[in-house]
Amino acid sequence: MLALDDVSMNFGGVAALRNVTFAMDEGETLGLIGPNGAGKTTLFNVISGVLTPSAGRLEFAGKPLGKAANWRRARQGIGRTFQIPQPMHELTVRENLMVAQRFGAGRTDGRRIDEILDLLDLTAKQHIDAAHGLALTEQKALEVGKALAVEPRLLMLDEVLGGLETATKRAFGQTLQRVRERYGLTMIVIEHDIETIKTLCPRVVVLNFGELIADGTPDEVFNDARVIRSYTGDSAA
Amino acid sequence: MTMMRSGLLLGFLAVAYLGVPLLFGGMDYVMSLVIAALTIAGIAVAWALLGNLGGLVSFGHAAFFGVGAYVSALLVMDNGWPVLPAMLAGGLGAAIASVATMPALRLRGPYFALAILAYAHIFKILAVEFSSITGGAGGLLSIPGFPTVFGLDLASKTGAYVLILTIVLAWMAVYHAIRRSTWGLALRAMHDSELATRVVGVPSTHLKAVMLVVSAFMTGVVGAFNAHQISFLDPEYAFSGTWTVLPIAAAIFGGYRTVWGPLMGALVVYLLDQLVFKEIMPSGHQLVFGVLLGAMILLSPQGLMPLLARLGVARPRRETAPQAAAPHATEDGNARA
Amino acid sequence: MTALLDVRTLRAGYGSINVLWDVDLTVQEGRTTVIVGPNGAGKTTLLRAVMGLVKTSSGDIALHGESLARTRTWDIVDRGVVMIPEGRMVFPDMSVLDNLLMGAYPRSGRPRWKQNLERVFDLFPRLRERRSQMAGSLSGGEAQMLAMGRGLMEEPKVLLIDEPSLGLAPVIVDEIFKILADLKAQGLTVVLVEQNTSRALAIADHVNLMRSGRVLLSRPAAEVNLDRLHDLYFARETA
Amino acid sequence: ETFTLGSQVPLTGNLARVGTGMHEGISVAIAMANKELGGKHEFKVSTIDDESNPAKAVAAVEKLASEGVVALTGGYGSNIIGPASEAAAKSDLVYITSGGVAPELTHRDLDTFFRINNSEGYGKAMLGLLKDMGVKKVSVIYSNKEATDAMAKYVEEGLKEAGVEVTTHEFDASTTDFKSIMNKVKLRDRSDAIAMIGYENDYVGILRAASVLKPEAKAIVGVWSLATSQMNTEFHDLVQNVYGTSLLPYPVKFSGDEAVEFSATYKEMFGKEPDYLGQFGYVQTRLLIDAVVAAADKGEVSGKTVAQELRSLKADTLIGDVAFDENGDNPNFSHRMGQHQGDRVEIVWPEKAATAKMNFPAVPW
Amino acid sequence: MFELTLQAVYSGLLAGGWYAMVALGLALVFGTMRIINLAHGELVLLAAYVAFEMERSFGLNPIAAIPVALVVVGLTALLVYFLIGRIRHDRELNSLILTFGIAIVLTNVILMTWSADIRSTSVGWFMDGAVIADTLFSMNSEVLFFGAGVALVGGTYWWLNHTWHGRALRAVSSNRNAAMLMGVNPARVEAMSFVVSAVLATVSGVALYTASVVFPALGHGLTIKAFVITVLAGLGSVPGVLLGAVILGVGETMTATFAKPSLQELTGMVIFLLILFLRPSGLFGRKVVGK
Ligand SMILES: Nc1ncnc2c1ncn2[C@@H]1O[C@H](COP(=O)(O)OP(=O)(O)OP(=O)(O)O)[C@@H](O)[C@H]1O
Ligand SMILES: Nc1ncnc2c1ncn2[C@@H]1O[C@H](COP(=O)(O)OP(=O)(O)OP(=O)(O)O)[C@@H](O)[C@H]1O
Ligand SMILES: [Mg+2]
Ligand SMILES: [Mg+2]
Repeated sequence: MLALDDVSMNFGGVAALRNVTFAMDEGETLGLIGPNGAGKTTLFNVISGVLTPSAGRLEFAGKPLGKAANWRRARQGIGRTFQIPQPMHELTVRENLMVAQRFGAGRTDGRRIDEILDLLDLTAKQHIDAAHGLALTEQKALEVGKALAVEPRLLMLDEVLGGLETATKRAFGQTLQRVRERYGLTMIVIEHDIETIKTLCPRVVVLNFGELIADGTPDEVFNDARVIRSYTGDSAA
Repeated sequence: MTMMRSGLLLGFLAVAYLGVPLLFGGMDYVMSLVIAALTIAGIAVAWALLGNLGGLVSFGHAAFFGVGAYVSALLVMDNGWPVLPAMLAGGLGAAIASVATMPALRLRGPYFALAILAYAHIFKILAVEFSSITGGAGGLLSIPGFPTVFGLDLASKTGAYVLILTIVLAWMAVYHAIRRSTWGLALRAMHDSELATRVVGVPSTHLKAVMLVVSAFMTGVVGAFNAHQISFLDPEYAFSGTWTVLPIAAAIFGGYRTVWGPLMGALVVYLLDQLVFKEIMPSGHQLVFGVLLGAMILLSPQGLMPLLARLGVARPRRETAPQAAAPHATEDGNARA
Repeated sequence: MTALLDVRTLRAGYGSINVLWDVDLTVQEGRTTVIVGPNGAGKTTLLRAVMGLVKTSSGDIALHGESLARTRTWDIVDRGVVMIPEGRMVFPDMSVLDNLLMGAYPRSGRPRWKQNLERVFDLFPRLRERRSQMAGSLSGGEAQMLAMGRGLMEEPKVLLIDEPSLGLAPVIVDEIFKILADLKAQGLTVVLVEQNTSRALAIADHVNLMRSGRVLLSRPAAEVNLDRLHDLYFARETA
Repeated sequence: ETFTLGSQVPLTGNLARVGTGMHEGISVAIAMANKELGGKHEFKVSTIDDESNPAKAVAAVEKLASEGVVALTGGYGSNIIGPASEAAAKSDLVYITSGGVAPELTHRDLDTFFRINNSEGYGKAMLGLLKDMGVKKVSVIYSNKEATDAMAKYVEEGLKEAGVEVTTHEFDASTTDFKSIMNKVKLRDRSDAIAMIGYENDYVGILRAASVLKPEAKAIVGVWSLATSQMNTEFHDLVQNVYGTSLLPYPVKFSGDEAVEFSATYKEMFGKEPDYLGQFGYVQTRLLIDAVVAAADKGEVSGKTVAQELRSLKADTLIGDVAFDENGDNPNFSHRMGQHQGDRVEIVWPEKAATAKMNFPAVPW
Repeated sequence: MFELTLQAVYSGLLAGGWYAMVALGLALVFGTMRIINLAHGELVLLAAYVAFEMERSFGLNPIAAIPVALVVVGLTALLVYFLIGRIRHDRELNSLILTFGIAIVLTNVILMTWSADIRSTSVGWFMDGAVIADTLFSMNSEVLFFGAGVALVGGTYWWLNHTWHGRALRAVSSNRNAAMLMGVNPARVEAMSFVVSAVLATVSGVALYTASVVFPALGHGLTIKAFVITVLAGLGSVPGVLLGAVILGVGETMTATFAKPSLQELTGMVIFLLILFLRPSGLFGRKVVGK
């Protein structure tokens, strides 16, 4: 489904990604973890075409992504959220989803939008101005909503569960599972909460200083010495 | 559209097409002013389209105005084209010129605004330097006027009025249609959050480019109209900053997020200035004009249309009057990068 | 024991939308007061109202018994009340160092800005590494550290902290809670909004639960039972 | 009978200065005519600021026409005068001006358009002076505005015909620092004379650059707006020995009664010495008034009759003989050249009109 | 050839120093409030006319007139600030119209007060030649105000980057609410930027009066030039302003010297577009990618 080959990204002197290589199959859910500033968001930016990598190749659904513009990638089926929510200004919550669906999926279907709003608990807020008037977590839910409205095949979630209380997080995690099954999605999830990762993702990839340091099942990964040192600290226990 | 709205619209059209010529047709002076105001309105609509939908504030619409004027005038004078098709070609010329300005679409906010201004300057200087085609600084005199169509002499004041009125209304219809489409929605979404819009599949640069071309075309046609109406052209005049500044003032004054705002703004701003202020203060009347602009911004910052709406003359529309909270109220302040 | 900060029947919101409904909150000097509650409950709004960033429509906020009703945000800061907002509230086009120095802008913080800066850099070595990078290009977690570090530069009397652990890696979260415990040990008055309920309760002296713009529960930490709290948390909105 | 003349001039914007100057002359002409006519006829002027905008100028003409003016006097800039005079023709009104020198203006088959000056008149004077000086090499520095551009071309051609070597330097109207140009003149051109074709602010800039760089020229010559009393008082040292077109010396030594009275009235009304703008405005208006009076005496005042009167007139005026050809141009128009000498502006060319010998070679520094 | 180039660069440098002063006044307000003060050129012009009036009425040397001009221009600038502060919606765009209106008012007030005649100082010293090494020519006034310009620009830079107030100024522009949470009173800080901008306008206005001629219609062009430099520089960057101004100044004189003087304006615009297309956020602008 998605393959990265030797991808690097430099910002001036900072190497945010160094020779990252991994691939994932259709329907897989991948957890992406790593310390702050490890390059996770940068990886999303590279995959979704927000940034052009300094080196390396990307392949999606069997075809090289090349230099395809970010909006084209969305149409090809790559949906993503932003860690710092970026609602489309001047539009209501519902209109945000409508635009995403119309341009990303190339169709208009109010029922599916209702469905997404309902899934994300945003129905009550659908006519609210999206740029103002949403609490942080609601903005994150809207981020997920927009990405879903694009009707993607690959969904990339950047800390959408952050800021949720532990139990709520669990509930939202289950929602995501349902979403995935319902729409047959491949997912990459960035998340700092170890429990969530463990329950949600059969496979986990760990970045540290831009380098891929571990790739495996949660059990393997969280017992890896380098991961413990750089990321989980004592709390892994 | 409700019954009342279409009734209002019909009434307006009747007054505009029949009432005004009947009332003022004999008064050349008044008609000249109204024509000039409508010329400003035509540019103002085009500017508002780009500003409101494309999210691009241009400081250089004079560029398109001037190119349209020159293309049309030269086609008629040198190649013997009939005037009306030449005007459309003028619009086309401006649209093509706008393609040259497209690299500027990478820029945002004041950067874009100024880049277009730079183009206007460059076009002007080119018009001076290529004197063999354009007549140089001396310009073109005695440009042929409008023909007679269906028995209406467009070269007469009334004819010219009907022509420019039709142009302006057509542009307003285009503005309205685009704004109501899903394109309009996407275009509005882009303003402060272009990246967010792109990652859901909106080819924002393409959309903006289309808006730029459409806006340039509209402005070019109005420029061509002006050339044949004044029957004179020189670089200083054709690319004058006035063609940028007055329409902006008119559009913002009237409310550039509404379809009617630019037209109302142009009529009020221009006619008030020329008919009233000039009477009161023959030489310093611009001073009053300046005060008026300032006062309007302070008293009814969304423009004239919302003000009228508040007074109950027109009905406000949700999409046209966003209740944007003061920028301070947003969580991230004014720091949208 | 005196109430340092006293919020009485406060109503506040954004424009025509009211968010807080008659909220009462008492903050004792030297204690750590924790506010928990589901998303959209109005926790952030409450902190912002205290700082004068949100208009209040009725009720009152008092510091040392003096009303803050007409006091503007910057004067509130000068009186020693400081809020650490979540990470989006950094100065994106200023360097990390300048961001931190802005933390020392209130007069109380200026004299010892050098020591404080060193302390912050020691707590978050990542920031030292990134000192000349623009804050807007930091990663989410780095920005969160920056917001925290900047707040620590201010030397406040009362510190309001909004979700300090948001988006941080587990090692850093540990670090943050260590810092919070330190602050408490130093006798600083802290109001903490935090979603990590169990860890928040561990350092709390007093717990408030908010839901739908109301305070549903206000108890000393010792009397609060986590399970009972969760029940309230998820209770259907019937009451 | 009371006649109202219309006047459309720029009173604001870039051309405010010249527009105001011309309008002062117009006012003086009206005042003097009313005194002379002694109640038989009464003249008034109705003025509109055209803001240097053709559309507004056209509207101004139309408004004046609707107010019932009998003829128009004014206009500055060929770009404005073109459309404005066409609008006047449509309303059957005579339009007389001294503010537009473009040759095209008098080739439009407009029966009602007249002007008392043209670029040849200025050009001839400048050329004549340069030829008489016997200079071999001239640097022409000119603004890329329409009138200055035309004038520069005329002078360049004339000089080349006379076998004088010419280099030209075209500058943009917004230029304020002329050192680069002057440096080229000094190091590259090494010319005997510098000819400036621009406006007051340009002259000041060029002369300052020259004073700093001190090129080895023998003479500096300009056209309009230069050999004036105002320049002499305000930029006294800067303009010493500089030449410019000027009809009268300063302080004015008027010969005829009319000239003396003009000068006195002008001083009384505006508290300053008249300058060339005032003179031209006065002359064009005076001729117009005479034509209107003549037409009125014959029974009918219309565009046609006033134009007829103007076309048949032959007058000796403050600016020399005026007689219009069938295009409304004044082929007799020829200018004189003055030179700043101390506190005075002396006429130094042509010889028969000279009030003093020219200082040559001489430059301001 | 060599001499020509040298002189062109020198003249351009001097012009650049002055441009920088004019532009920085605009850039400062733009950088702190995201507001383009379209009346800035008129403020510069106003200072020049105050200096003229002082010289005409009291025989004051233009340098000595600076304090008076400062008071007049400073008060006018504060008035502009006060009016901008009254804008409630869409400040970025609406302030354009407001300040444009103010510019019109100022132009006409100047026109009505001092007429359309051209004005310049009659103190000869300013125009006297200052010659360096027999090859570089300039007027005393240019050298003097180049020095003043560099000093003021440098001072402003230091102030912005190394003082609490300067940092607060940048903070307000970067994130207004966050700045308030740091104890900054945004209104005070913004007013201060207007005052500093007025100081720069005053000095550059007096410089203009002593080195060149002034007339009422001049202001608009000044604003445009300053604006071009501001955008060239990148949002509110002081070194960018200086560099942009010098590039513009030298570019103009080089064109005048080696091509056609009438293409000077074109050069400015072409340089401007080139730099923008190569660096879309200006010479010293920084872009932040969304997360
Ligand atoms: N434009 C930029 N210029 C310089 N450095 C940058 C830029 N963008 C990102 N970085 C740096 O690259 C590194 C990786 O950033 P990234 O946002 O990918 O981290 P992350 O893994 O998502 O972290 P977090 O969990 O905190 O969100 C960080 O150290 C960041 O400071
Ligand atoms: N700027 C705003 N304008 C209007 N309404 C707002 C604004 N910010 C928040 N709200 C609304 O106020 C309510 C409370 O928001 P607040 O941010 O205080 O919640 P919170 O308890 O902090 O939630 P979270 O845990 O998600 O941060 C929400 O329903 C939200 O929709
Ligand atoms: Mg991240
Ligand atoms: Mg919150």
